[in-house]
Amino acid sequence: MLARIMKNNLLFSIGIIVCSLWIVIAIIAPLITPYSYLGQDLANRFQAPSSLHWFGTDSIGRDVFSRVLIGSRISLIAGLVTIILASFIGMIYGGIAGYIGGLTDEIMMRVSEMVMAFPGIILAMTISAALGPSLYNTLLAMVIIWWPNYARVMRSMVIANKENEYVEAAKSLGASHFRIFFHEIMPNSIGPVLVLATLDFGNAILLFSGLSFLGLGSPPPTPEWGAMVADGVLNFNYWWIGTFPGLAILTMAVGTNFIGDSLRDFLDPRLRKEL
Amino acid sequence: MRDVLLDNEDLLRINNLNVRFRTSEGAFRAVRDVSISIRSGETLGIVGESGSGKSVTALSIMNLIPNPPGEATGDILFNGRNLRNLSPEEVRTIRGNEISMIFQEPMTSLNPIHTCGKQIMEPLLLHKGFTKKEAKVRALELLKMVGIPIPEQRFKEYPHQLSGGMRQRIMIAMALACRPKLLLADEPTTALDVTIQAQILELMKNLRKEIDTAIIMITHDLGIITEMCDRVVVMYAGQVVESSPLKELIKESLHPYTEGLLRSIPTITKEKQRLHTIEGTVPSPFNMPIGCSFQPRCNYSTSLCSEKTPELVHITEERAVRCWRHVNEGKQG
Amino acid sequence: GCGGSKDAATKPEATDGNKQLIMALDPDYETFDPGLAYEVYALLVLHPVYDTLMQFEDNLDAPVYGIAESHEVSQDGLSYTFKLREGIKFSGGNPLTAQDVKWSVERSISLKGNGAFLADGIKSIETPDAKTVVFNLKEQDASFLTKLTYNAFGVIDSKVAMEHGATNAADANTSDKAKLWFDTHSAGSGPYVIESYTPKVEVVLARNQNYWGEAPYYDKVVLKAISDPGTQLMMLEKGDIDIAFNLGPEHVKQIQNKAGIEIKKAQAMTLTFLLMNRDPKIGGPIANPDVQKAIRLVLDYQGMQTIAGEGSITPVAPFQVGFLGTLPPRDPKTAQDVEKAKELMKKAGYEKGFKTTLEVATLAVEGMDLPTLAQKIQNDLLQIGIETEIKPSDIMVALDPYRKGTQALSLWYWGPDYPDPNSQLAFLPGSPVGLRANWTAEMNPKLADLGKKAAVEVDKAARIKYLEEIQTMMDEDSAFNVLLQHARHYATRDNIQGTDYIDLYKINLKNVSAK
Amino acid sequence: MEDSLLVQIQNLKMYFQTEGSLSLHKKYIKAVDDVSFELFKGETFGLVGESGCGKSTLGRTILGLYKPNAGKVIFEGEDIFSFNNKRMKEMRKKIQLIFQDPSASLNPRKTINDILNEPFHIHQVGTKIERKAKIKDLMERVGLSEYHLSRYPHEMSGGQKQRVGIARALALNPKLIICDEPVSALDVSIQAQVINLLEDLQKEYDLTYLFISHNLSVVHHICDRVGVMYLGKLVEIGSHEDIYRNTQHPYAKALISAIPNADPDDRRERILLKGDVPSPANPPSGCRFHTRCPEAIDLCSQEEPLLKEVFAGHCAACHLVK
Amino acid sequence: MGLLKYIARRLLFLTFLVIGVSLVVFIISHSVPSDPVLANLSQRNMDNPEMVETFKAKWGLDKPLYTQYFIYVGNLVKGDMGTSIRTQRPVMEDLKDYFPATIELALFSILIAVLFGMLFGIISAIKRNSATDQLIRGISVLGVSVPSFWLGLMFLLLFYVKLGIAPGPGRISPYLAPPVGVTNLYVIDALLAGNWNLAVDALQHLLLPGLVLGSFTMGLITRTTRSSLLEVMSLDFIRTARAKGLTEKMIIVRHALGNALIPVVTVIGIGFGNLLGGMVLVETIFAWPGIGQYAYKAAGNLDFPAIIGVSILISINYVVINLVVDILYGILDPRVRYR
Ligand SMILES: Nc1ncnc2c1ncn2[C@@H]1O[C@H](COP(=O)(O)OP(=O)(O)OP(=O)(O)O)[C@@H](O)[C@H]1O
Ligand SMILES: Nc1ncnc2c1ncn2[C@@H]1O[C@H](COP(=O)(O)OP(=O)(O)OP(=O)(O)O)[C@@H](O)[C@H]1O
Ligand SMILES: [Mg+2]
Ligand SMILES: [Mg+2]
Repeated sequence: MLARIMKNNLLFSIGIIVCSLWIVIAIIAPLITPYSYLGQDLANRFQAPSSLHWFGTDSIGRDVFSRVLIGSRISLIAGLVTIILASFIGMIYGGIAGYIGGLTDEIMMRVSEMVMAFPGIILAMTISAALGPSLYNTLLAMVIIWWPNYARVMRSMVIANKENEYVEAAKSLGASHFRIFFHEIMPNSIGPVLVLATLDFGNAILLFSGLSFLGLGSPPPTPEWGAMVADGVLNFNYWWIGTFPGLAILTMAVGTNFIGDSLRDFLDPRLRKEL
Repeated sequence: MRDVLLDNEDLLRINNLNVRFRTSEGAFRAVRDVSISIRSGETLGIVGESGSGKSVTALSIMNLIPNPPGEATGDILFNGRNLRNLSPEEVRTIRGNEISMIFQEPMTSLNPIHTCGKQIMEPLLLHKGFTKKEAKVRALELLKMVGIPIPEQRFKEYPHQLSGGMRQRIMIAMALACRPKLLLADEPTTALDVTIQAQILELMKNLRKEIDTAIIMITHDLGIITEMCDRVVVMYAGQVVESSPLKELIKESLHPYTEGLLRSIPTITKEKQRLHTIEGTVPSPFNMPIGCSFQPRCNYSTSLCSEKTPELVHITEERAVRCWRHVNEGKQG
Repeated sequence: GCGGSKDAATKPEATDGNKQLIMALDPDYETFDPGLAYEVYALLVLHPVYDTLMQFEDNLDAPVYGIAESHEVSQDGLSYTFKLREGIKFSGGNPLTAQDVKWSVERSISLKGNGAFLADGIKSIETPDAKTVVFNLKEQDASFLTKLTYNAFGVIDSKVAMEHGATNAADANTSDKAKLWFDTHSAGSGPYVIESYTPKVEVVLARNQNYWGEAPYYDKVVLKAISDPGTQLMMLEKGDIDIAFNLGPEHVKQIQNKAGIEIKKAQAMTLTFLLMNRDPKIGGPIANPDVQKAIRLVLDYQGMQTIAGEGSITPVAPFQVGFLGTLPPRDPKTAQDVEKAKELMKKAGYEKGFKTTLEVATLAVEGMDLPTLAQKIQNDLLQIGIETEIKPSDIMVALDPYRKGTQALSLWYWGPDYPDPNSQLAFLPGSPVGLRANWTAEMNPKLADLGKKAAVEVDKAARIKYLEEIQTMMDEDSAFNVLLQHARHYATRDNIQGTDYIDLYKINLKNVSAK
Repeated sequence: MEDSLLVQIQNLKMYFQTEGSLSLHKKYIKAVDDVSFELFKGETFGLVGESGCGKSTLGRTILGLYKPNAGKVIFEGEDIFSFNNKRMKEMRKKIQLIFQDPSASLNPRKTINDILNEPFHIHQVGTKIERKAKIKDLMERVGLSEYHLSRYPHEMSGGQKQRVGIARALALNPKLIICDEPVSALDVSIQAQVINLLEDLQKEYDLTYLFISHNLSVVHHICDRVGVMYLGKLVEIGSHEDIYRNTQHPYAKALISAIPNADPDDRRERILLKGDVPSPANPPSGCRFHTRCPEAIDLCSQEEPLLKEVFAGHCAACHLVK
Repeated sequence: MGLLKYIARRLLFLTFLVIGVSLVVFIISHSVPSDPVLANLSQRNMDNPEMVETFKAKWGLDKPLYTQYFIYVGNLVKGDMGTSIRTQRPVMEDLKDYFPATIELALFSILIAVLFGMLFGIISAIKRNSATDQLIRGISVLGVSVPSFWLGLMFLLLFYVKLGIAPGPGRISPYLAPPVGVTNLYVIDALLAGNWNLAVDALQHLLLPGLVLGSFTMGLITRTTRSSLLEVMSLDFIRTARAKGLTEKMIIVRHALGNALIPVVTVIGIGFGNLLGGMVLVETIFAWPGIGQYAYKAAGNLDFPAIIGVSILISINYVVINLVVDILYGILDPRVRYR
């Protein structure tokens, strides 16, 4: 399937290539970084990109290239963790709401709507200001912001699926609610949620970098891309400090979104024929 | 060609229509060498199982096969012009004007965001150059004609505010707006309840008398065919397997499939007895049997049947069949 | 008005034919109520609006008269009598009287705002006549005249203020309703009045038509709130603004040779220092005086000065160069002694090092990003095995544990409360800042005692002696490690003058004019 | 006849709430409104009527899938709604359901083997080997081969899928099977195969069918007795002969006359009804059919006719029927 | 009828929302380890217990938590959101000052996003699988993938610093005075005042941040318009329209677009909601004196009255936007029934 989609779809191919590249980089980063990502060298601060420092150096003489490479790990992990946790929570929550229905559903959905209405970034900033910035707190905030999306999708899937005749068949055979929920409804509802989750990966990376730009990620000297762009804003005149980490975010997000966009079309049966 | 047509008084003649679809699972021929003709004022029925190519044939006449993935070849002669050689512009002036079509799903075939009135007026404004006022008058007439009570009100309503039967009437009104010479009705009643279906069929019968339109009636319900049609074409796996005047077909069907079909339908007039069945299932379009497509399910099949594909041969002037059993008769006849 | 220019990138001559000064800064002010404001940039705005009895002109050596004409100090040093200048009117037209002075100061005291402590020493205020004000103090105070330069002593038109709900009653901190009015209006006698204030956008000062002195050059002064130094720089280069006030050392480098721009550099009074808690329960290994000394020795001051930019220096103790009695700064080239630091660590029993947290507020001090400096310190401390995890937080959040003394190791900055070395005695053991490191008087009684003596000493030579001794001792044993005394970098268009730096006001807007 | 009584449905009412659960003004769809009839052992009872008249709802309520608003379903002498969970589960073995849409009634993610294993698994019946043998047997009975077991539903044709559905219904040896339009979605040629299969199985296992359909020809073919529903009400019940030859209720008459007939010689007079079926949320007063009834009299709009026995075993609810 | 009832229900939900949101922030505010209120006291006053007490009393911090909350809600009903610890101004006043700037920017960027997004989406759908289509899809993906804070930085560097063709940060050029506040949307106010130059200047200042902020929404709208239009084009009623003999253009304009717009409206709503979140980043870069910056500062300083105020404001906005979207839905789609 992969090969077939790739053959006909330029964007998808680019996406696959870019993403694989980043994943490989993240895995082997410590082996290929020319300098330590923490190594300071005040004598060589603010060096413009050169053959020695491909992406230049920052305000305390660290090699931006090495930091960008190592930074890929944090971004990937942050994206993954957020998506996995948020989709897990969302699936359970939305699943229960959709399955039980009625008043429970109404209340549960209002609550999730409340979470959605709540300005997530402010929540994240408040949490981080109160508890101190750390990767965990930021991820926590991201999960809190994100799960209602999945809850909504899961709920609508469950509601659609619980009307299915095979569910009624199981009921008429005397299956318990547990069995109906986990054996009949869940497996058939999970697909779109998982698809959404995969497609959301780029967005999670974007949000994470946005938060870390605001100083909410792990504390320095962790090489987070968002924080590095913030560093670039601080040192406005040395364009390379902010430009390269920003490009890194961009390429990773573009890569996953190219894949996501093409997959979305592919998975949508109405649009499938065009691929 | 033209001379032939004039001779035959045919309104529409389809010659060797083939439609290929390219899908992700591969390419296949949905319609294979179909030739059909219909005279003015005549009602022709097309029966066949699901997927046998009935709708695709009808859509080909309208030049509405999505391309890609579809790809049609063959001639479709309407009133002496080959529709397949016309420019898209010319085809458009015929569509909805001289030939119009009613679809199976009245629920989805109307645009949900426009009022019924607006949708009926549309072909009038387009083809007949009516002013809005004239078109409205005509649309109200049409609504009355298809038996819609309080047409003034329905005119303003949206499709979702109407019942299925009502919507199908709107579709019919729309199709008849420009007094077409040919009406294609693709399973116009399948989605409807029995009593509503009866209303619609009655309506169509009356309209046929009134406006003298040739109708191609597509269905898989032989009951409807018997009630409505003068002539029948039976399709199986993309091919025409039998073509005959209704009465003769009912009396004696030539193709084994037609025969099986007729016998496997329970009717309330028949005595309660075990139903005749055609064993097996319709072949997948990707995996057509060699030779006659019906041969794996046929009780009369011989080795010849699984080797060579039979041609559609005329047994009499009016009757044709695609079966080795009748090939010789046909050749003689 | 219908001014403006089609070309947004070049500043037009003047809007409405008026002379206008535009200054960009990263402001911290939240109010322009002279009784409440006590922020770094408060006086930048309030000094040209509210006259004070005393003021500074070019340097912080000694205050000069503002609206006071003369003053007398009683023999016991507890009573200060000021004569006011003749003919001073408020912007609203009312004459300024001694009563207004008394009312204004009393209001500041009653409002209990952040700056009110400057008036703590005042016992009573008397107004024998309309032009005479007498301040009776509780005890002698060598810095009283200096304190009078602050806006807490700014003279408000009491009639106008009372019309808008202001009061000098003892319960003013709840009954005074004028704060909001003062944010967008003014009732002073200075050369400018506050024309408008849009928080986070701009403050506009307009010429006071009733000003008693020489009229200022500009009709309008617009202070634009632009927090990003990079943006300030861009706008200065484009000529959109006249003064870019919050440039970091790095930004200045970028415009070194640009035409039309004048780079300004001055010694600021701001210190950056490391707090090392003396309480073992909080500080752990950090509390060990030997470890603290080792830290002092292992840091690379030269590197830090590079980061802080040209002109920054490292005093040996929390006393700014420029104040009376301050010792010469460290020589950054020789100050670092890693071997000795290692020995000290060994002596303290932490040869292998330890782990701790380095707390830092996320802000820039004189254009230098504190977290960046924290990373430098983190790097240096590794040399003696101290592994630190940086914990950044917003200043308002960080202040609380800092003041409660619950931070083990933290990076802070300090600006003097008023321009006098006495303000720095807070760093001594047992004093407010000292206590934030849980450095109690008992831990170094001699030092604490010296501090007390220095505070009340009026004789200049004796004062210098005490201060020098304090600094020498603090170089040996201190819970603080002063890292930097910053330089202030800013830039102006080169067609204006009178923009010299003075730490109290930043720029004395009264004096700015076109060349 | 009494001893062969299997199910007795008494005054069953099933209303669906339509307004949101938080709303104060509750609105109902009276999907099944006061329906009573009996099912006898070994018979096939046909239920016909137009779309939305409550056929499926009635079937599902009898199965105990819905909790009715009123009425009883007495199965082998006991009201199933008085059962506790455990007994209900036991009872489930005895009544089974076959659905209209063979694709929708099979979980697309399970193999045929999984699907057929499910009833045994739920009720903890038999060992692994016994189950395997039983499944093999079932497959044979419905005319499928063992190699189909490892397939997924989407890999099978409609007729085959419907056979799987039937096999699943048979797994626990039920007494009653509710067939909800089991052949409507099938092609004509396949429809006959399934009907024959259902007939064969009935003979073999002594099954009782409640056969729901809107295809009157099929009902005529397969059913012993027929009930005609209109808007949640049962308007006529009788043996299949009587219903088709001696129709009493005007609605039933119209329904039967409306069937398109493939026999060109049999041209009966067609009774055409006006208008559409009214909404069950807001049914007409009196006789629910009076708005479309060609024979309606004044009384019809005022008073609701009760189901009256016209002659032995044949009831109709119409004021005009004597 | 149904619509009014629906609106009433949503407004009822709004009350719950306000209570919920304020409660959440309230609880967080009292579970944080540090005391932000005291941090606002001067260094000297900190050491004076009497001052601390007076201060606490002034802010009502001496009362138990639930009392504080009830007082808060009580005041809220009267339109009083308390006083910001940081700015010492009534939060309501602060919001009145900051919010219009945000709204102006948000409206502008949504305008850009909708205009271009729909245009691109339609072109892309019509020419699907062509090079144009691939290009537009690429751009739209780029739009949703580009980090706004970075794009803002790059735009400023390029268009303002290097090329000098765009104005710098802020709402208007520094030498111009803001217009007299009627709506506090500068462009509109300037136009109302007849000050054409000022309006142009304000509009120019909106351009870069508007583009940066709108890029995500634009990408989203392009993508949705495209797929929605493609989907609609495959529906039955389009076939009906073809069968009527309409030209392809007529079909798209009269039959497909109206239907395709329905899901786009939802996306516009989502986009608008996102905008308010993304504001924080963009406002920081462009020195835009809006609610985002205010919120950023408030959150950083744990200025809880302000945080609650902003949160309530943004939540209400979210609900109102959704309500508008739902009503629009009803206008676009006659099938919609409100429940
Ligand atoms: N757009 C299309 N793309 C691919 N395959 C198509 C398309 N339209 C129809 N087909 C295929 O062509 C074959 C004939 O379809 P057609 O719709 O004509 O059948 P039919 O006889 O009308 O059946 P039914 O009674 O179910 O309407 C089927 O196999 C169908 O899957
Ligand atoms: N779960 C439900 N909730 C609400 N209303 C329902 C529900 N199930 C059915 N209904 C309504 O009850 C009425 C009867 O539905 P039912 O499915 O029983 O009709 P039916 O006779 O089986 O129709 P069909 O021939 O279309 O299957 C319909 O109006 C339907 O809309
Ligand atoms: Mg068809
Ligand atoms: Mg049903």
